[in-house]
Amino acid sequence: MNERLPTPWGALLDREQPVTFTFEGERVGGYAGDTVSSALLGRGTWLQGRSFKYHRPRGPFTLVGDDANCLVQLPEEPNCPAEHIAAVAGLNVQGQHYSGSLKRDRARFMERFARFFFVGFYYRAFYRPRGIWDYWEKFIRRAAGLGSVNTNTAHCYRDKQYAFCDVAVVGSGAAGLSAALAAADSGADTVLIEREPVLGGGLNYHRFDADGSVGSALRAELVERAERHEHIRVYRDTQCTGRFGDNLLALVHANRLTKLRAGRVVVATGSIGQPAVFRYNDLPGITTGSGVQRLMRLYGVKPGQRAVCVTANGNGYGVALDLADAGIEVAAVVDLRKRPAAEPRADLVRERGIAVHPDSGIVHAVERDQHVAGLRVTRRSQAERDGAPGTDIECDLVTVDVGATPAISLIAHAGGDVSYSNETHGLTVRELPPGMHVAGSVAGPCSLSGARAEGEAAGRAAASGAPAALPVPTERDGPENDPWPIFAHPKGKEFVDFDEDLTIADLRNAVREGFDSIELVKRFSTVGMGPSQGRTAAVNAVRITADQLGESVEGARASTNRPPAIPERFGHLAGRGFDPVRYTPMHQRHVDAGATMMVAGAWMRPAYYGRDGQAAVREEVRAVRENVGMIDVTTLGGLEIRGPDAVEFMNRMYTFAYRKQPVNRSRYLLMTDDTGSIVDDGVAARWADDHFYVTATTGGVDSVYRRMLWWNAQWRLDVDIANVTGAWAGINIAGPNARAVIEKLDSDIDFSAEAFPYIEARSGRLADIPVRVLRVGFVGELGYEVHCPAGCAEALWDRLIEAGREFGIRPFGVEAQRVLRLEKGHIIIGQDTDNLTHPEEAAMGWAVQRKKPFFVGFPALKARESQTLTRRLVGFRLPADTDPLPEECHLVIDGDRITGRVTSISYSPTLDRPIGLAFVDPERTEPGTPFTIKGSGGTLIEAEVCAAPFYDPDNERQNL
Amino acid sequence: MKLMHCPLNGWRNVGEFVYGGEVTPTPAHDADPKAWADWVFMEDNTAGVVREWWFHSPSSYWFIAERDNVRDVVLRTYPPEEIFRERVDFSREGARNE
Amino acid sequence: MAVTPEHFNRRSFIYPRLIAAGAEFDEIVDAAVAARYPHDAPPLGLVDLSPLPRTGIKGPRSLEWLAEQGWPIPADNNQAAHTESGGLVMRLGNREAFVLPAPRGDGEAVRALEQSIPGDGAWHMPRRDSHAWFLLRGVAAVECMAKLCGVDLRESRFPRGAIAQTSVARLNTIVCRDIAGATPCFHLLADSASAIWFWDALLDAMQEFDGGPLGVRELD
Amino acid sequence: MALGLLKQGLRRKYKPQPVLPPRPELKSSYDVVIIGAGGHGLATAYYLAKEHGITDIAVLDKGYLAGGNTARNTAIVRSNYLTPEGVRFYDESMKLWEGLSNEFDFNIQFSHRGHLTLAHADSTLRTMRWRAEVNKHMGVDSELIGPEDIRRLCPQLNLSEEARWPVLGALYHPPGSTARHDAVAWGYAHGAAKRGAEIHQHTEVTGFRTEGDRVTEVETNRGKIRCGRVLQAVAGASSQVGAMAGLRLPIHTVPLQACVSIPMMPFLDPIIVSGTLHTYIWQTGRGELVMGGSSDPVPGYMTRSTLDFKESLMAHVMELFPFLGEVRLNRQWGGMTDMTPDFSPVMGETPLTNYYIDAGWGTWGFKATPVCGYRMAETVAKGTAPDILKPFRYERFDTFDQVGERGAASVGH
Repeated sequence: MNERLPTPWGALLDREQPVTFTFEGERVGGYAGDTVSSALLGRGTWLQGRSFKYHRPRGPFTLVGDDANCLVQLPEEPNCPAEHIAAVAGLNVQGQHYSGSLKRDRARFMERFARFFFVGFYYRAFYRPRGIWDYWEKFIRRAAGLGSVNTNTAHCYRDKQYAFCDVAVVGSGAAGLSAALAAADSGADTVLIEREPVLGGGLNYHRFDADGSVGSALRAELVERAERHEHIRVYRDTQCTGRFGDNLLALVHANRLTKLRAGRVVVATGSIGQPAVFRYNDLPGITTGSGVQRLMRLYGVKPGQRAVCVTANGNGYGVALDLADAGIEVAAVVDLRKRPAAEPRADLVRERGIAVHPDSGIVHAVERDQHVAGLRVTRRSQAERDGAPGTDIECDLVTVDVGATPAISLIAHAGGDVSYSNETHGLTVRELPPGMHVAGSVAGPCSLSGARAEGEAAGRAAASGAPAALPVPTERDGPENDPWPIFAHPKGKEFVDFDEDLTIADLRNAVREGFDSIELVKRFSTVGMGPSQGRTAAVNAVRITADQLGESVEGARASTNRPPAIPERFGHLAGRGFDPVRYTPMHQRHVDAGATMMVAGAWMRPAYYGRDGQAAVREEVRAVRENVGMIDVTTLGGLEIRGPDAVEFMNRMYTFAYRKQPVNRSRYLLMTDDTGSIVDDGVAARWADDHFYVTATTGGVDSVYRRMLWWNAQWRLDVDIANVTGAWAGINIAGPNARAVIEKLDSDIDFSAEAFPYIEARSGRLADIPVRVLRVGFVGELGYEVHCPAGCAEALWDRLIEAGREFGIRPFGVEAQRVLRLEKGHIIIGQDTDNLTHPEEAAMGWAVQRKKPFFVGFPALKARESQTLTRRLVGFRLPADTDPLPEECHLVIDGDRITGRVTSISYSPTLDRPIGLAFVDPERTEPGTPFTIKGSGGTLIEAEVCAAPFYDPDNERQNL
Repeated sequence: MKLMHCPLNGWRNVGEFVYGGEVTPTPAHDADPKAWADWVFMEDNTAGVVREWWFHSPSSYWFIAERDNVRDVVLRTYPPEEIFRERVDFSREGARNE
Repeated sequence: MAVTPEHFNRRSFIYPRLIAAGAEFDEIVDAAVAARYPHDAPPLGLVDLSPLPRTGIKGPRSLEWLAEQGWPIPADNNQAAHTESGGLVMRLGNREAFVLPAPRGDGEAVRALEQSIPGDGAWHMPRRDSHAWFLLRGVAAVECMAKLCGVDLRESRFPRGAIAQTSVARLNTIVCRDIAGATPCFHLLADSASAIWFWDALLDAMQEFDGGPLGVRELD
Repeated sequence: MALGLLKQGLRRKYKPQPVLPPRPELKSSYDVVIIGAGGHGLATAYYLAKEHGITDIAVLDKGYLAGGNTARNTAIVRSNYLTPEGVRFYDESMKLWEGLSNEFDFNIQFSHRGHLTLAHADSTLRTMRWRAEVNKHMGVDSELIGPEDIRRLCPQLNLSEEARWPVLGALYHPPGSTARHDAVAWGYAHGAAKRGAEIHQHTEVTGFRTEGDRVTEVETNRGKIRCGRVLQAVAGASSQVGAMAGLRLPIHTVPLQACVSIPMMPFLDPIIVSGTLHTYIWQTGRGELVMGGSSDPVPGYMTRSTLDFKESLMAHVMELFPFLGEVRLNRQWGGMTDMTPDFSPVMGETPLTNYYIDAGWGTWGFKATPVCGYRMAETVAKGTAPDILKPFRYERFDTFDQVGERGAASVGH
């Protein structure tokens, strides 16, 4: 059990506030400020995860969540990076992806069969005999997975917010801070984004110089200024997960997704420490140097008793010094370089008598109790031989500083060009996307002073809108990358990709299988496809692939880096999930009347009143036929067509002719699209020579309106087109007693049959409410469609219900209306037609005026009507005792041939038998002609074509 | 989200807009069906700078945008009047019979 | 006797919500407007002005005609101008204007204007029925709107009298920053049929700022 | 048991069994030049060699092998289309799919998951019954089912009647499957190359030489190739390649995006699709959720990712599965789809007598890969398209004779 290091180690810890949580059922103590990972390491628990394929023990590597070694399970959340979860009291953390316990994972036996799990093994088996895969897959699926989802988790509450700034700086290390300050000093409205709880990045833990004072001094100065600056807004604890079009940055923090629109972006995201690839390089206790520094400086964790620092640059020496300062024995610094450059930190290491092994290679690591127990090092040239002579160094901690890869996600999202450079020996930004600047080690190895200078330059440029410039690698003298920190072992198990348990051999074999580019190697081997998306694997994979191909690695690309830069919760992206609902002004009345509501596009409409649909519909239909009923038709679209060219415009948009339509008269409307297919219908009431009021279908009105505006943007007719759908509510009152009811209300409109006959239209006042009244016959009874201002509609509804009470007026819903109109043989666009139905097919030829020079769809119609008709809509009836009834969209067949389908069908209470509309063979539309419907379960049902309307064929009732 | 520039409302999230297709001259109203078929169905589908119809939904405003659909950059937007200057008239013959 | 919405032919699109929130109503012009609520005025308030008169004029002669009637015409599209009594003339385009009275001001004048719209190039738009009218007022108004709207509404970018025809909580909305008053204040005009949904979405977004419904009487 | 594993595993040294052929030299002439080394192009080469004995084939691709939509699609296979011609065509594809692993001797992981298309409105229910009835009539297993059956097949789905878009029913298509998309292309590449076809990656077509109504030469960045017959199968780039051959196509190119979560223990067996919510989702054998929706609202030749795609998709996914809020999204990507006005492909002959086209695959090209290769091979070999392709002929648009797939809007995945 390690103890925590004393202050000033552990800068983030509040030691006054101990916290306890459980991990794998054991109580774990830590402090406020700890992460789950650091608290566990604080008590010496390195084993925090299991690998995907072999279930090898894994511990933290980068300690910033760039690797996916330590994904843990929370009760409601799988796959949480333990380094990112704050240790809070009562937290219940479990390991994941094991059978048994994290410590004793029975599934580790898989590793012993590693030889059978060669790269792409699943392509080579489980398919013979045919169909056997269905069997094997069950087992493979069982072995899959990592964390588990709790399907009882309730929908979370998370929200979103937009934010705006001139300059956004991502990353608050020396480069980022300098950039933000420079931008803000030149007056730019600046946002500074840091994923950690504190600003400073590497300044918080990195040892830049021998005595380790430079970083903290600089941090104090820069952070204090940034936090006080009037032009800087700071987002701490915030992950910038993506850069999208026109510099929209996705910022994830706490329970919110902030969408930041930035004029310019300065990327100062630094770099990610890379592993050295050697046998058992994945053991817990082997970690990046910066990881260990973070552990000690930020979390006061004593990471081990005896350490070996593997390095290929000066940083490893800095780590060694930090470890020594913290009282940890440093057994050796193992330097991969032949002649390590002179370096103050290295000199001090030697002064302190720490053994340094230059020109070294690594043979393997030693495992004991699922932790690193030692390292065998040897001359670099010897390293790749099994049992190569070498020094075995006992240790329980190995730090790795063999190079870093720039954190280029945001640059890649924006389309920047990144490829391998033999100058920096790593992936390097070659070309910046517009509106984006870089500073610091994201642009390649970089010194502290370099980072500051670049930050200031980038910040100033971003603020002034000057073009972005890429720093020149050679002028930056940063910690060098080792070109080949890879030590193959005859027995393998040198892991390139920790997520996928992929070794050097796996990648080389993928190439030997013919996958001759990194993209193909990735797809075959799955390298870089795991939770860490290759952040700690890509560079070595590129090196190995190029080497196996015998190609130069210069200019080689890793597979495309795509959002998110770090995994994002679904809930953050979903937010409140806005999805507007439209209610008519009478909605409350429908609900009070016990209506069963249905979704109609964006609207809610009463399907019928009550719960028993069949009975309700029957009653509602009877009410309309024998007495009087009332339906809310507010959802109908409404358009005003006004101006000298109103008629001309109507004639161009609709198939009918309107020039001779009298004022105060309404007329049917049919609209076709460019292909001559029916897209909408309705009624046009003409209020004046230059004024039409047009209805459109509930679902169609928006596109009809858009299309009208589009056409007239080209025609330039003198007409104004206005969508007044929401403004006018509608009530259709119908039935023999409709007039009696409506006449009970005061009105300046004469509703008598003589004064206001069928198809006429009037505007005036009803019950002191301005109204437009259309006598239409959709349901085939004496009826008035009353349109009134939405704000007054509920009042009018109330008044009509009142007036109708003595007649027993009854509100009716969409279902009853469908039956009523079917009895009249009226079609519903979208139900009795589909997206390709033209008027002749729908037996609507009568609604097409062919003498007009043009209407939208006319040319197509001419072409289509010149071809033989393949289907035609007819009315049909069935014997009264037909049971079960065919349903809408059951097929009309002629032998094996599909000749059509039922588009509408229902039992007609009025006619006391089933009736419907159907597409049939155009040769067989004579009334009385029998045809066959293929009903439920394939039963064949004989139907008989008959003329529509089925009810009141002479339309006497609607003319009353 | 990308930004689109509306001549009436300025720069807005592209989500406020509806794409309306390439700007192509409509055939004469009495052109033969084949000409109309080509206009309705066939497209240049240019990869590069294209001239397109766009509709700003909150203000119901159609305009024309020149966009590089490879680099995904809006180059220029303007009102349709810049292209459609004249009122379009069809022959009156037949009108009297309506 | 207390004023209730159902006394009037014209009713707010969301009056059941207002009653549920315990609103007390005033009669203004020809409808009941929520005047105050049982609780103290919240720091961020949402006012329902939907029952108040307002109108629109559309067509080639709209602005010209409006000017002839002596109403102020904003210099540019998407700008609003003050009327003497504190109402707003919002210019939505070269052919379209939207006229709002001051909440407790010249409702009758706007009604009169509506009655006199001539047609013939200056057509009437039934804005009182097509659009619900809410007022969002409070220091946090801008930050709250940023949760629902993608337009930068900070005063430096969106000064008083500025108009955005945009999308708020996925709803086409006219946003106008009020001209008078010290506290930030936005007029929100959106589809009346979606008013209930809009009201709820706004209150939901206002929660973190201790927002809530506010009455017209609590405005001044 | 898994013999393949034993054989390889028990060897002292790993013995590669190359899947993809080494890169060949480009010859100056081929009987058949296929432009596009995606699933369709490779499958055509495979069946040309296998079924028609034509092996002097060059398959050209400007990028790496199967790196276009083959690499980016979400691998769903189904045949529950709306029109008889569509159903017949995709059903033949389904039959070929079933045998591919064994034909290739390479496991493409063709996995029977069952396919549920949800209905949230009665109009959708109606359309689904239409699809179901046509399918059944054509012998394809489809059924319209109610909430109770849905609950049985996918208990995790939110079936609350209080939902903003309550689930009223679903079109259930038991044969609905998924496959390892890359593996399909590799299998075809392997089989085609084994029989003599050459695959030339990073070989971009820059133009054609034509004499009269024949294409005589294909010009590439690696030189000119004389050709007997030419097939273009280039998805998002169809219009560009077509234009070089003088063809104007009824196609516009639209980005389509998809995304994938971090692996989780499998909890979702069937493929779930909701047209109304523009959402489809299924879980891979690795445990990842693969999710996508409708095409981008902005057409063009971009494969960039957008935030609004993820935002609305995740909101809708959580409408269906409210408990996924804490699950993490790992990667999103985009492809370019070649959309036609009638949601149906353009296949077969062109005005050029030796130039054939396979385009307009929009968002449903993957599931047609086998039948497309099989029938396009037949077309190229015989010089005329078989009846099963006739409905998809290029000229149909001249007479406004669209295929009825658009008859009822349906999400094309």
